[in-house]
Amino acid sequence: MPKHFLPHSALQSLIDVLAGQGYAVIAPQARNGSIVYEEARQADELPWGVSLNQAAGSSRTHQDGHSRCFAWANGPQALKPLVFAPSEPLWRIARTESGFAVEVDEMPKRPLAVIGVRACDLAALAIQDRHFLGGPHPDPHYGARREDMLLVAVNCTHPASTCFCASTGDGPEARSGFDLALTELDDGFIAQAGSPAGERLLAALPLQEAQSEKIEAAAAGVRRAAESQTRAIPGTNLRDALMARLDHGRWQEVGERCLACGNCTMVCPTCFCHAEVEQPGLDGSDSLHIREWDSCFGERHGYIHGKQLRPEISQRYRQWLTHKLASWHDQFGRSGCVGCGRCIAWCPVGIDITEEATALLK
Amino acid sequence: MNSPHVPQTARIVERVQESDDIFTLRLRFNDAAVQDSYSFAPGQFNMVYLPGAGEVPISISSDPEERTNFAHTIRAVGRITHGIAQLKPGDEVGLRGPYGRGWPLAEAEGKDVFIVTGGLGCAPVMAVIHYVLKRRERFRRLIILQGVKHSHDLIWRASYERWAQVPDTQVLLAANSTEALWPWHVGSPIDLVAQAEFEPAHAISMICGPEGMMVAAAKALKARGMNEADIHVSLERNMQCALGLCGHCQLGGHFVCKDGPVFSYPEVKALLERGGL
Amino acid sequence: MSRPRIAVHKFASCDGCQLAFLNAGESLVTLAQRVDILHFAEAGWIDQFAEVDIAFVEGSISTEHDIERIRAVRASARYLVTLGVCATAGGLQALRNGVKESASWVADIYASPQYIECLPESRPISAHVKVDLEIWGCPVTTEQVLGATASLLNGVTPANPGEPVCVECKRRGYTCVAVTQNAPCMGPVTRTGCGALCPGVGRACYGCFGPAELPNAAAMAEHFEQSGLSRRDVARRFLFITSTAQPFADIGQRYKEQDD
Amino acid sequence: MTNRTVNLNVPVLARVEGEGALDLSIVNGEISELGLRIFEPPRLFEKFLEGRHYMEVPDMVARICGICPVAYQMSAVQALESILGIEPTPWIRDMRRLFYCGEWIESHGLHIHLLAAPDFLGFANAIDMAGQHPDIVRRGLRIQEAGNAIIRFLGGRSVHPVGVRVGGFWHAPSRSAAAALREELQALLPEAEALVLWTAALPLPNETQDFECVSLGRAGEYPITRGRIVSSRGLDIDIAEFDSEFKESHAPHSTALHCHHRGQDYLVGPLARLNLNLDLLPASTRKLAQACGMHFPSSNIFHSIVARALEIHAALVESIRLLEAYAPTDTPYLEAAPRAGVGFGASEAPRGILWHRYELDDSGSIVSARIVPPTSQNQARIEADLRTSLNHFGLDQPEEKIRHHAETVIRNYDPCISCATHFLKLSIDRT
Ligand SMILES: Cc1cc2nc3c(=O)[nH]c(=O)nc-3n(C[C@H](O)[C@H](O)[C@H](O)COP(=O)(O)OP(=O)(O)OC[C@H]3O[C@@H](n4cnc5c(N)ncnc54)[C@H](O)[C@@H]3O)c2cc1C
Ligand code: SF4
Ligand code: SF4
Ligand code: SF4
Repeated sequence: MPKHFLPHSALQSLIDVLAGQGYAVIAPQARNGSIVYEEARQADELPWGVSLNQAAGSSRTHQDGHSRCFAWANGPQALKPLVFAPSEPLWRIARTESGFAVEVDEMPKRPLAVIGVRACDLAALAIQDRHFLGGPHPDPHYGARREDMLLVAVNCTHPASTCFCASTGDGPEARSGFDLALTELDDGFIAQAGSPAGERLLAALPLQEAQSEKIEAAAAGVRRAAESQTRAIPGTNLRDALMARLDHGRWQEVGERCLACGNCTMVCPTCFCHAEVEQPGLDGSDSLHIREWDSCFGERHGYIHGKQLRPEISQRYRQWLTHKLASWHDQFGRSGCVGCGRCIAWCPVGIDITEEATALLK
Repeated sequence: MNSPHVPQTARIVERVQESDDIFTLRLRFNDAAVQDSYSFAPGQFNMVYLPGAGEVPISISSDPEERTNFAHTIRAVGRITHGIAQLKPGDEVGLRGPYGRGWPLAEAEGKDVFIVTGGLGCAPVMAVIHYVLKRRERFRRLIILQGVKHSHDLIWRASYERWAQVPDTQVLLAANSTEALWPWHVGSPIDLVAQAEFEPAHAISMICGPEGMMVAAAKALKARGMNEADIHVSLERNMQCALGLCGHCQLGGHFVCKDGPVFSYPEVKALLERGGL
Repeated sequence: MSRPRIAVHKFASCDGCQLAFLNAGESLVTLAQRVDILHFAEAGWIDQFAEVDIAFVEGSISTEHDIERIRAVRASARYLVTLGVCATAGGLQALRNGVKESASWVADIYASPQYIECLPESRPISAHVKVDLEIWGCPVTTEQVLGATASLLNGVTPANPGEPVCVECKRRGYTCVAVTQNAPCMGPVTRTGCGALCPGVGRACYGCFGPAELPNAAAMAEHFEQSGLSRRDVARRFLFITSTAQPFADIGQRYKEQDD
Repeated sequence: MTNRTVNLNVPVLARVEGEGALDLSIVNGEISELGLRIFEPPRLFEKFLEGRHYMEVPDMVARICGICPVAYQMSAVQALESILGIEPTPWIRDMRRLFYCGEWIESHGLHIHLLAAPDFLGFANAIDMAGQHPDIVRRGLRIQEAGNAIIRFLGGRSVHPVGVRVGGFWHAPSRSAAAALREELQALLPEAEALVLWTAALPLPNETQDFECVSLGRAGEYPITRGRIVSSRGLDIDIAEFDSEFKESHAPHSTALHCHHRGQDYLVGPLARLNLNLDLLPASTRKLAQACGMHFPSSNIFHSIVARALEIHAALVESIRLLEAYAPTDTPYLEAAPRAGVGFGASEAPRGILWHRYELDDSGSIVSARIVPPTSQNQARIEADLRTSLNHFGLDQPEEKIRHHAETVIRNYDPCISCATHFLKLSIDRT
């Protein structure tokens, strides 16, 4: 694919062109000390000059005044809430003379274009696509949101200390699943299309020719990003190793530190668990059936009548880790971890999946 | 329109109180086209929806060839099943299904069929019993082993007594504690495996009940010489969607709702025998 | 079927949980159309010990007279629901429990303490009678109370989730104050119900909905200490709105004693 | 007739916030004993505040009263900030006023419709009233909800709001949230006008009495969050001097602390505020006050309900004004290092002056706390009113009517028993 140069000053054109094509444009923004993905109309809403420091259990943004707007790794969420809604109605019922009728709300059609998708999130999206759409009963809600989504990837040049995508093989460079991929330099981006929609987009933008030094500088940035990662998951397939260590003492030990708060599962871009909840109307004439994100650290997950299958925090942590790194291979032919490091940064007590996995293999 | 994601309304045509807390509902979809096209295999289940309360997975207990209606046998245990227990004929529920992989009936043809159930584990195999009895010639011996905690938990007593009269059929019943005049075994149903007359090498077993009991039964059957791969168990896990999406029913890499609930024993043995998963 | 009968009772409290009904707007009118309200003093119905299907109880037990009254309320109610932390765990006023000097407090405030009848401890309803459903929260929300009422009117026990605030915090897309500000957020060990209000306004949860289903209070306390709180401050995090609820009570006491 | 012996026992008074009782003895056609009995167990807040950090105070004192938590928070932060040397920014001051307007609208709306109005129209409760006057009750519930929405805007929830901190607010709401709220309130303004006219047309008893009105004042604005303490008899003091003019005493018949001004009962609350601060009402509210046909200042205590309706209107007008000018800020709160000292806070709770005094040590822990809620200030006034107005009403009236009238009188003050941490029971004993 040919490469082009998109100067920073042309980012607004990208937003405008996308908006002109009928997309709601979602882009990263600095908010409340973090990076969130929200609708943006102006290029200056992006986190220009913002840096991000992440460590286990800690995340801080700084305004460093540099000239880039993607000089950070990732915030707590990116694509997941946009396709797999944190909470949404599945159906509602209305009582009738003879019983009741079930009604399903029409899914609003709102094509999204997301600017700034990281390689790890693309890899996670591919897994979620497979989970929600690849089975015999594809999920209509996920499907409707996913259908008209346009993805502008940004190759990672500033990984956080929590990142380890290089070791899972999912980043820092976006290799597939995007329409357009950008690599940021101090004055703009090297841009490359990944789909016909991306090509059309490029054609509508005020591009410059990409000089070879710039192309090389961009590639070097991504290379450095990979090299600078200090964390790593010990091996790409831990299925057998972990399943052979279900009685390892480390489970107990991590169970004493873990709060069972579920944050790791909420921020994990591949976690897909959800629960269904009924909200009955007061006058008895109607009721709403919703689904919402749920966590294997919660009570509903291992509950069957009269019994909690996983009453201990250590068992819940084990469920999470063995699903993510072991049984995921049975389900999806790969690990459930894409190396984004979110579960490390956003765990209030800084429990580190790479450290736990390493300890378990001992 | 019959979406697997949204319940269809169905009407209760008959309600039978089986015991203090167990009842059977005969149901028919309101939409005739849905009812006509509805078919299931023994061992499959529906999501039964009590409007205003929520859904629960319930096995289909009737004969799959009955086309005008189908049945659920339910024990009232918690919030939703207690609510369903209050329904009367004429009331409506919502239903989605059928879901899951049922019992390996094709594989069972020409073999001794050994059914082991504990408590209300009998519900999901009831369809199998009906199926086998109707096609008696296709199967060899039928052994029905049912254990209950207390003798008054035993439902379908008359049926068991009737089945005991059918040729080549053996009914073994056990209760851990009993009232006076319990003519059958007092103790664990596992004790009765030894009394079963069957040919372990040419048999298939279908087990449904509490996990500990299923593990014990599988061990006893193996001890009698059965091949592990011929032992099948039906598992229970929390289920929210029944479509393999919500993640609650996972056991290792399996989604119990779509890969099961019926598994051959070797598929789940390691996970089942250790618990806490 | 006759209309369900309900009652709302008040014991020692701030009245805030009853407001879940009184602030319900249109739903209050709907409720009144669906049920017979027999006792709800603040709203104008008085028939304290009428037989009812559901009795909602706000407030904690803190006098001998309260004990008699709650027993009578229990005897006349088929289903008893506690509304909020006072009724469920003794409330903020339970901060006097176990404090040696608390007996003299009455004298410090009132000139004629002999007129004040008051037990040494503020206790939850469940310390005296059987409770069928406990709704946590200080205060409970209209959604919780009307949701539970709607379920009961449907003949179904209300679902009463005990998941931690964090899960709801993340569903709502709030930025974690613990991770971004090192704030001593109680969210990981506190049950949801409020909608993660505090992180939603950028502050740490202070635990007003009581302990979550499987709270690791020990690890939470240790984490607070490691992130810079004194032992006394850690104790105060746990001994606050729901100071008698376990395991907050034990952890709080442990840190308090070690501080002294 | 005069020797009639009657025993009336009303264990729980309806439609007051909290529960309480009244003891009334009528001997030979004269009231021999009258006591508003409040025996809700004391919750001892002032004591458990001791030793807590000042940052915990807003969350603790809110829980004294679910109906006016904002008032408790606002008096407390004022007192604490005065110790810490924090001078609120204009943004913070404006938002506090807005926040407080929400509580007035909510509390007054609730009182008018759910508690007081049924008395004047002969209903047992608002739901019965809704049967015949559905639009009136629904309008009331909408107004109440608008108040709650304002509190939620800044506080997250309307009961025990979480948005407040010493130094300001935890966060600044977005511009779009402000715009949406403003629109909602704007739409309600005509309803608030109609409410004033409706209350003014109620068949209110004519009961003129002579009493001292006390409120905050002299802050250049209709008193809500701050001011000096002024009265209709010329009092004009700093809030720090409260103690030298007002004395709390413990009435034997109740757990309440009664408050007197130089040995006399006095009135706080909407009517007192309105009587003393008419010229500070927004122009449109003042016009409405004239148009409704009442004459303020008024010494008919039953005009309180009209005063409440007028204050709802004024608070709506104020809220709309503040929201129109709203812009988010980067500094929704100010911080200061803890230091030792004594501070006072007083604000106008929906029911009247709520006075706080705190002493801090240099680590920021509370050394002592004192709280004087409006209900205990009004309690002596309520008893005095009852004596007079029941006599006017006629002590030979049937018991049922006396009781109803007594309750109407009490409810008219909107006493809040939870604030007074007390309980009210009525027993009439006629020998
Ligand atoms: C494949 C399958 C087939 C089943 N077949 C039958 C049957 O034929 N007859 C019968 O009586 N019961 C059957 N069950 C069990 C039945 O689903 C539970 O008894 C029922 O869900 C309890 O719901 P509750 O609300 O009454 O109980 P509660 O204890 O109040 O449970 C609350 C919620 O937890 C979930 N839950 C609780 N127990 C289970 C469970 N065992 N399995 C899945 N989710 C659960 C449900 O969402 C339930 O609403 C089956 C379960 C499975 C998984
Ligand atoms: S690992 Fe961390 S984020 Fe996950 S549940 Fe445990 S404490 Fe929470
Ligand atoms: S802010 Fe608090 S509640 Fe929210 S995720 Fe962080 S720790 Fe949990
Ligand atoms: S203290 Fe916690 S539980 Fe209470 S409102 Fe705040 S976030 Fe919710």
